[in-house]
Amino acid sequence: SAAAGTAAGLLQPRGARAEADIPEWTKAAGARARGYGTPAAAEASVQRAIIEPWQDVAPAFSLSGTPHHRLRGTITPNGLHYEVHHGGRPDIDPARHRLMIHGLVERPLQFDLEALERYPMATAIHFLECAGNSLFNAVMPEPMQAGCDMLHGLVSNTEWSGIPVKVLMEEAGVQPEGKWVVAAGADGPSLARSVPMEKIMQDGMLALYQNGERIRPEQGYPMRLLLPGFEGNMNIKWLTSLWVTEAPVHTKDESGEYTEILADGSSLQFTFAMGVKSFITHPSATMTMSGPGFYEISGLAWSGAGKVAKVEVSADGGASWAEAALAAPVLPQALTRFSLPWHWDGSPLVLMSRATDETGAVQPARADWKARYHASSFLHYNAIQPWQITAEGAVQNVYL
Amino acid sequence: SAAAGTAAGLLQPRGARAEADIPEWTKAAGARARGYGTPAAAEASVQRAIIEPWQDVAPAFSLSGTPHHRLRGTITPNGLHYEVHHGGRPDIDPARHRLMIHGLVERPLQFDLEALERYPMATAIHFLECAGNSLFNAVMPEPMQAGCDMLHGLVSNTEWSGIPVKVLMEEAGVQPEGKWVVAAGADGPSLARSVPMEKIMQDGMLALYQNGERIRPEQGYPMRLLLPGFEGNMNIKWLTSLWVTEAPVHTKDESGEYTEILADGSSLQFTFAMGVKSFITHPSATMTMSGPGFYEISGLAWSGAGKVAKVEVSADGGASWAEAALAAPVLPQALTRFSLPWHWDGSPLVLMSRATDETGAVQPARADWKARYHASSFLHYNAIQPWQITAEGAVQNVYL
Amino acid sequence: EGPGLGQPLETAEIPFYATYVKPDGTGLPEGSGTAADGEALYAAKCASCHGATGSEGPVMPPVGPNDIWAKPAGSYWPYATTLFDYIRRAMPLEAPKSLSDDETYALAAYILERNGVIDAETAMTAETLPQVKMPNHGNFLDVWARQGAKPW
Amino acid sequence: EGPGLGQPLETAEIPFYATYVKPDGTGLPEGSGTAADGEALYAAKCASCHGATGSEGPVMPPVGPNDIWAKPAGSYWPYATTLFDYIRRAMPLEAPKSLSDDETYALAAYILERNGVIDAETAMTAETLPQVKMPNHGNFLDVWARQGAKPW
Ligand code: HEC
Ligand code: HEC
Ligand SMILES: [Ca+2]
Ligand SMILES: [Ca+2]
Ligand SMILES: [Ca+2]
Ligand SMILES: [Ca+2]
Ligand SMILES: [Ca+2]
Ligand SMILES: [Ca+2]
Ligand SMILES: [Co+2]
Ligand SMILES: [Co+2]
Repeated sequence: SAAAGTAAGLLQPRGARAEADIPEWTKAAGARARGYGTPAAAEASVQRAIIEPWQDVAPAFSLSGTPHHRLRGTITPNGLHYEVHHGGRPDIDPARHRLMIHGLVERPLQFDLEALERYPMATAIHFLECAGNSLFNAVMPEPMQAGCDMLHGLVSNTEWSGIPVKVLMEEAGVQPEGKWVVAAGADGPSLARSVPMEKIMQDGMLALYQNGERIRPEQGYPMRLLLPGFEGNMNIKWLTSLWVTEAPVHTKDESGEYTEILADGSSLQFTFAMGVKSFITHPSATMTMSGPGFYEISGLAWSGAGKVAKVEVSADGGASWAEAALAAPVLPQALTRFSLPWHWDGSPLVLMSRATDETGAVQPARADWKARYHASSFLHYNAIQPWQITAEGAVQNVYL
Repeated sequence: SAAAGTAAGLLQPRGARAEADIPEWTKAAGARARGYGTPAAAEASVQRAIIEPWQDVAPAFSLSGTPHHRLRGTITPNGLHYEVHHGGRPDIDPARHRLMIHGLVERPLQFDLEALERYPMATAIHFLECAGNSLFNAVMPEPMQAGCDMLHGLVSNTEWSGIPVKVLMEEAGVQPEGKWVVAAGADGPSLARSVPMEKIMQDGMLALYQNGERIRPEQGYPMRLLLPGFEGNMNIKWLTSLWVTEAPVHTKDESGEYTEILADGSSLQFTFAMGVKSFITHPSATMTMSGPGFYEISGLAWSGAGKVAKVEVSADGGASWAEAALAAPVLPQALTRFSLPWHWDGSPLVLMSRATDETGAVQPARADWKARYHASSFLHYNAIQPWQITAEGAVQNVYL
Repeated sequence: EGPGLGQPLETAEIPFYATYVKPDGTGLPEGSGTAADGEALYAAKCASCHGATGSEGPVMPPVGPNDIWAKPAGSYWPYATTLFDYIRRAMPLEAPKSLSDDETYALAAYILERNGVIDAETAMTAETLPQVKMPNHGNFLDVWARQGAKPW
Repeated sequence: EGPGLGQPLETAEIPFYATYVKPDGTGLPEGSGTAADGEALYAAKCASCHGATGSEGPVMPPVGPNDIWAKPAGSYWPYATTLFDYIRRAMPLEAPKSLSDDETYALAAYILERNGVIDAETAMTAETLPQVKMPNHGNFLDVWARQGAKPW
């Protein structure tokens, strides 16, 4: 079937071969397959942002935030999932770790990892958000100029697999008076929280795997409690004990650190689920616009109460709003990517996003959020994030 | 509210404090937060299985398989996504990498990464499967005793984010005669495949991110072509050129390596989509049952033609079948986790799974698959995987 | 539904940090300590993080409130029992679970006394600690009881 | 819809491996080579992987078929043009794109001759290579043309 062409037709000078740049990696064999991969060396700056409030005296109390402005999609890779360590990341020998179930149960039990591997497992994609996420916006008098890693990095989203805690509770046999479960970790401070039995039995998971592989040390290796939608602190890492009680026991974190003082001086306790929230990742603070023209506005939205129903975007500081597209599948208690095509004409303006969840809850403006709480309060901050774009194209954090 | 108890009531000896084991990591502060995490040291053996068919003379031709028997859920972590390198993994400078679009287009164009970051992006979870996945079962006269990493590891599942190729093609302006696109990589062999324009415009993605972060070097950093459901080889890694042509150009891979010889000696060419398939990961070959009793049978199913509709499991070598549960959400061209509770009475038997996709296609038995192909053929092998459980509890690969 | 592979857990195998002292004092051990007992201990083991007298910080000063921390453990928390349990399980940060029960009572007493919640002479014990009336007790709204999982 | 940030691509900026020689010979450069020219080259640069005479392997012997490889490039492939393009862009594995056009024609000729597809004297050129009748040509079913994306 080879039609003989004219010499002129066939032999067009392929001058490009000489003139085109052929990079050296296209002229050599590359490296062999490897057992476990790592990111490209050129991406080494894509790291979690580390926050150590008392670095000099208490370095083990340390946090790190997911660099959402460097990421796309909705899944957080395991290496970049946020961390909050109240007493540092313990180095646990999985062969010696055990999960105890005791208290108001018929049969106090303990489980090692080998036994747990035999249990039925469930899988679900869920966000985790620290109750203190976005704290700088909540309390700093002037907006901090930093990236989404510092400003909103204490939320991440992964696929969790593990055993429904219900299965283990039923094996132990919960007594009728057993209405709460005090979960405790095997870290230095033995971090403990009281969790309603209702939540434990509804969708509490003993998570053993994250994004397919065994949970990373900073996420609670070899096991953590997962309570979809509830503040990160309750999702006890390095979980070693589930103690069934008739009432909450008022652990340290539910007595002070994870309570919120309201404007009138009274406090909220047992605030568990995270509210509806969103922020734009592209563009976002610390970025510079590369000139007028087309941009896709893209960001993340979520709610502890269920699915995101709607995300609206404003490019005029809130005067008008347009509905963004949500990337399928929209899952409950999971980060949802929204996007909207946009043309920037080069003039200064303020971009912002406002999420509504399936219960109808809507993100508040910062002023409305602040009005509800004591000036020192910074937990469960879910106000709208405005980004100001200057005429020079700088993207900056602002309060409206 | 503190009711004064009797001394006896309050002061119950907490002997446990003395006698219970308190591991050393519960008595110390742990490590600080870090920029990028890695798996626990105790999980160091969870690695991809490396396959180097010509290790002595051609080590750059190397593959590695995802250890599905060590994983749960459906997302593959980036470090464990399978690799197939025809000429090794190139070390690309992203600042010098470019994507060219040329041939039958109105405006031949080139894009650098900086420009591409401005484009609209889509996000989707998809499997990638090498056409040669499960090759040992296809061609070995006796079933190889190895784990799911070696036997079925050349399939993985991640969340991909990137630019719909359609957007870039429309910018270049495809001429009416432009019916195919020859995609080429920047690796040493400049691996090239002819792709129908129809597929490119339907759901072809220029993938830049994987599980949220920039694509890893072994997955095509800084960019790859993603063609949901199509054999892995066509999803060109290190993509540098999309050349629009009127017809396929019969590249090396579509001339021999990725064609299949049938039983009658004729061959199939341009076999693109992967067929419906499944295998049980728990239990699976190389494992040992830990005694009779309850087990959850769990595994993975997928189809290049769309969603998995049904997975049936047999625990008696195919005499009877029960329908497994599918973990939500069931997504098109994505790994789907199935599971089924099961009681093993300790007697020898054969477990197997059989998937049906939304088009009605069903996994064949091995004998039926073999009957269709030449004895040397091993591509697109999607036969049912039987695992034999011996009376001793050994789980072994068998042919039925 | 499950494989039933849990092993029996004897009471003696349960470490103290797998439980928590309850507001009514259940779980408190024998022992006692006064603020005076606690003062030197606090200076030696706690002051480096929480401040010379407990109100200076930098870390969440347990004595206050002040501009550093609005929720000081010794006056904001609803129950004094939490102080005992938390100090025993978690503090000092670099050597948690190293304190004796007497030392823990003394440190709780010191913090409470510095907050003006108890006087200097009263020893904290399994009987006295649960009876301490915390000033902020009764000033909390239980959001779970009120509206369950609905975010505030 | 998009930002329109693509930069113009000049023909001179397109490297050869961004195209592919077509079955009708479009894209073949000037130059020529015979099987005799290719023999020594093959021995020096290819034999270590593909075998002393091309049928021994271990790597996918281009001469055959045999038990090692049922789809030898020099007789199974539908078009001889693919041999030129693939060798030029990809071989030898450790130094792809190092061969001259004449060398590439000679190696294609050597492989075709060893498969009995051409004779030893005929030089492969931009005119002769596309005219080589490959023995397996016509023995392929185009699955995409027949049923599109439906798996076989
Ligand atoms: C090396 C630093 C360090 C030392 C020493 C230390 N702490 Fe702490 N302490 C911390 C940190 C960090 C926290 C916060 C832990 C958390 O948020 O979970 C904390 C929290 C506390 C709290 C709770 C504060 C609140 O408002 O929630 C109390 C009470 C406390 N410590 C008491 C003590 C006592 C008593 C000692 C001495 C025996 C001590 N600490 C020694 C670092 C230290
Ligand atoms: C260091 C090892 C090595 C050397 C030297 C080498 N090759 Fe290869 N060759 C390979 C490998 C590996 C492949 C398979 C590549 C692939 O599958 O994409 C291959 C594939 C081929 C194929 C395609 C085989 C098929 O059936 O698909 C041809 C033709 C070929 N080589 C020709 C040559 C020629 C001509 C030379 C010398 C100029 C050469 N090779 C030198 C390793 C080598
Ligand atoms: Ca055991
Ligand atoms: Ca709370
Ligand atoms: Ca990952
Ligand atoms: Ca440029
Ligand atoms: Ca194929
Ligand atoms: Ca010549
Ligand atoms: Co938190
Ligand atoms: Co492949």
